[in-house]
Amino acid sequence: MEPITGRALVLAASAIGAGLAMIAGIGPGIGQGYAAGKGAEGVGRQPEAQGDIVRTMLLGAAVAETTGIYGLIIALILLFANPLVGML
Amino acid sequence: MEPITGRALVLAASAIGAGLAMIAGIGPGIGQGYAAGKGAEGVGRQPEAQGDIVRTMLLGAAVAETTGIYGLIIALILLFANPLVGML
Amino acid sequence: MEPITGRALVLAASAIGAGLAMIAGIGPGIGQGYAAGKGAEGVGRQPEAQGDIVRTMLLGAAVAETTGIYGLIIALILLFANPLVGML
Amino acid sequence: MEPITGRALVLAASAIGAGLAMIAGIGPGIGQGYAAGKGAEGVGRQPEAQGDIVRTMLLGAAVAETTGIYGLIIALILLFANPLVGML
Amino acid sequence: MEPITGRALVLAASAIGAGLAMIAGIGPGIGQGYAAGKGAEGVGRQPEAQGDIVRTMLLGAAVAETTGIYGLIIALILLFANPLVGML
Amino acid sequence: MEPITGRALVLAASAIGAGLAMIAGIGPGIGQGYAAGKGAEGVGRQPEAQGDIVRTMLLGAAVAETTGIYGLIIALILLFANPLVGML
Amino acid sequence: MEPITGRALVLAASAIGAGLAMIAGIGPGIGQGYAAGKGAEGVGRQPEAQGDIVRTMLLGAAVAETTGIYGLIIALILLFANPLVGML
Amino acid sequence: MEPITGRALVLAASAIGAGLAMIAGIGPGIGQGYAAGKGAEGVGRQPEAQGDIVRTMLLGAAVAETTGIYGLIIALILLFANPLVGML
Amino acid sequence: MEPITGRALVLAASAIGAGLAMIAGIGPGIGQGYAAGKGAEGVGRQPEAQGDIVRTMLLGAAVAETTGIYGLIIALILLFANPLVGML
Amino acid sequence: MDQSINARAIILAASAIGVGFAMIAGIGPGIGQGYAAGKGAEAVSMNPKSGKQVTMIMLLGAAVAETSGILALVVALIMLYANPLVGFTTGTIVVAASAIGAGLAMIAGIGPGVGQGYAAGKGTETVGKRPALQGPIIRTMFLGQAVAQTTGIYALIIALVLLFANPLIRLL
Ligand code: NA
Ligand code: NA
Ligand code: NA
Ligand code: NA
Ligand code: NA
Ligand code: NA
Ligand code: NA
Ligand code: NA
Ligand code: NA
Ligand code: NA
Repeated sequence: MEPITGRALVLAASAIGAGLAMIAGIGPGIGQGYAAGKGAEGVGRQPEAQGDIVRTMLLGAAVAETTGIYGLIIALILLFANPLVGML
Repeated sequence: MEPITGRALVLAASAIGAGLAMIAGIGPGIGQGYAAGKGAEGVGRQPEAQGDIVRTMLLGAAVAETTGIYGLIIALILLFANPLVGML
Repeated sequence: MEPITGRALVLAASAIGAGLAMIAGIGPGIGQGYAAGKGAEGVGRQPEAQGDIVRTMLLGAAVAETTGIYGLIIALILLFANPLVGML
Repeated sequence: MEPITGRALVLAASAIGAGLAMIAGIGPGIGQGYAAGKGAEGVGRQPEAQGDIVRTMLLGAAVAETTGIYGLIIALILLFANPLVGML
Repeated sequence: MEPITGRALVLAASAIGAGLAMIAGIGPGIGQGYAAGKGAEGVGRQPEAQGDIVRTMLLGAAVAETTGIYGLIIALILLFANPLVGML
Repeated sequence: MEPITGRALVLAASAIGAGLAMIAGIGPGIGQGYAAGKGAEGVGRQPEAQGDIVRTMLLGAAVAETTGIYGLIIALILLFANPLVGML
Repeated sequence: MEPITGRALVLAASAIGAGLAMIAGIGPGIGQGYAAGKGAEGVGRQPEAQGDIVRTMLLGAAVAETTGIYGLIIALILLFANPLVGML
Repeated sequence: MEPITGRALVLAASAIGAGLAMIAGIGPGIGQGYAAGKGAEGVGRQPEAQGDIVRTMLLGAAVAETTGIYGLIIALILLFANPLVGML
Repeated sequence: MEPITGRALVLAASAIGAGLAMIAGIGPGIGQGYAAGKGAEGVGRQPEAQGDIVRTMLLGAAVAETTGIYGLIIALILLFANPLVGML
Repeated sequence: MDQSINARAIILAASAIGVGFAMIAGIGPGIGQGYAAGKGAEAVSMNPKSGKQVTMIMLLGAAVAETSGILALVVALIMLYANPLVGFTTGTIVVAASAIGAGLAMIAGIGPGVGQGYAAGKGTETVGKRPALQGPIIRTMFLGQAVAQTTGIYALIIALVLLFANPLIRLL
């Protein structure tokens, strides 16, 4: 049975780092929800502009998604393509 | 009785990482709730536009859900398909 | 005092992970409360639309609940169907 | 089999540091989502000004992205071009 | 093979400190996004004042960036010009 | 090669303390961004008062910067003029 | 060369405590920035009341600064007049 | 030279506890800043009621200060009149 | 000279627990400050209703204080009437 | 007195930290009830005649928003004065971690506290504007507040499971 190695320590820290990185997702969740609310309000007031409103909402929400994706990418790198264990 | 192995350390850190990843869920919860409130407000003001309002609210809320799902996926990977223990 | 085993370490980390996962519940609590406030406001303004307002509020609040449920599920898995101890 | 070395400790801490740095992404996510909501609202009210509104929204959102990028860069440095292990 | 030295401990803590410092970026992200939303709204309402609105938005956003830059500078110092290892 | 000394422990903790101190920067970032948004809105509405609006915005933002500067100063003291290692 | 002493442990914890205390600065940063935004808005609307508006804004901001100062004082005590090491 | 004693451990934890207690100061900072902004707005609108507005703002801000003071008191107790070391 | 005892460990953890409990004070600080702002605004609007407005503000603020008091009480118990060391 | 660091000491130390975490839930009611207070003051300024009615709605809504703070306090007091975990002599690290996990879980209470307080404020504001509609407004407010409580209850259940019916200790 293996004892705790440096490799194990790095992998354990990577699991925690991956979890921390996901916390970034709080931001897009709040921001896009705000956009959803404003979009719903706008569509109720100007139904004739529904297309423009929804397009702008989705464009803005796509921009707001990026930092959540960054967090996901860092987590996936830590889990599936961990460059740190190669540096040991 | 087994001592603490590297494998145990990685699995323990994965449990904490999974918990941390779920914290992302704060975001969609706040955001979608905002959308719910704006949707309810809009439906009260323009009942004739209820279909459009609710559809836009749900579309925007679906977009706002994604980072919460990312967090859930990372947690499920850590718990059920942990790639880190395979790297030991 | 007994020494710490790998199994104990994983279970201990699971208890902390379960606690962390519940923190996600901050989001739905804030968001749904916002919806509740907007619903109450709407009912006061357009009492004749009360049915539509409350239905939209509850639909939106149900959507906002999901990430809180995700956190609960991860916590329940960690506590009652812990897959990590099986990987030791 | 290697024991825990100083190198391993630095790399483990780098994994956690990378995860922490991503948390900065909460900010742009919220801020850009706010801009998305205001943009959608504005486009609904002044469809003739859609070009100006969307351009201003995107310009402002680009400015709001920077600190999320800073966090990403620090995380990528820690993972792929770690200067700390060279200082050992 | 080197054991864990004081130098390694300081460098490991520097990795975590650098990650923590980046969290400051939440602030400018939210604030500048707010400015972006208000700028987009203003441009939609007073297209003739677009120049003044965008200039004020960018001036204010530049002021709001500073603490994010401070965090970045501290992180870069910890990673690339670490004064603490020289004090050992 | 040096083992972990008390000096190393204090310097390691100083790196983390410096990172924590920078988190204060969230505040000025949000606050000054709010001021930027309100300034941009005001300039759009009352272009003739642009000078007064921008001056008040900058004065208020300068006041809002202070606690971010305090955090920076404490971090710089910990990194470059650490009084704690002198107390060992 | 000195080993880790109780004195070193207290000083290390003081570095972290000083960093934590600075986090209080988030509050005044947000609050005073809000006041700056409201002040700028008010000055744009009632330029003739500029003196009163700015005076009230600065008075209120001074009150909002106090807890940031408290945090700074505690940090400075921990760093420069540490009473804890005297209790060892 | 003293090794790490129980007394040192309690004093070290007190330094961290003091730092944590100061974080309470975020609240009064935000809240009093909001009051400052509303006070400035109110004074601009009703200059004739300036006395009443400022008095109410300051009274409310005094109430909002208390929890920041509680945090300061707990920190000062931990630093200067630590009851825990007496219980050893 | 005493070694680290179980008693010391409990007292050290109590210092950290007391600090954490004070963080609750963020809430009343924000909430009461909001009330202060709304009170000041209201008094400006209806100076003749000043008595009622201030009374409502103070009553509501008293209700909002309770959880800050809970945190303070728990901290004081941990520091001055620690029931945990009695259970050792 | 046993001077060594034993199981009991580790569990009690972890409980002290768990208690601190649990109290952080108090952020929520503080923000929420303060919002309600502000809306109450505003409603009185808009319609001074409705002062009594508005104040009653504010207090009712704020009472609901207190729930998470009380639940956190109760969990903290249980850990301080009736700690069910101190009896365990095996699996010390699991028991200690459970005390911390229980405290962390209670932090979820921030959400319901803020949200229900917001609803209380909006209910207060609306009743001030339309006193005749007090019944439907309050009913909607309470319904929404009940929905907003659920994640706080989930957290309480997890905390109580960790304290009183810990399944992890049985897995040792
Ligand atoms: Na983005
Ligand atoms: Na999303
Ligand atoms: Na959801
Ligand atoms: Na930026
Ligand atoms: Na700044
Ligand atoms: Na300031
Ligand atoms: Na203050
Ligand atoms: Na208070
Ligand atoms: Na309360
Ligand atoms: Na709920």
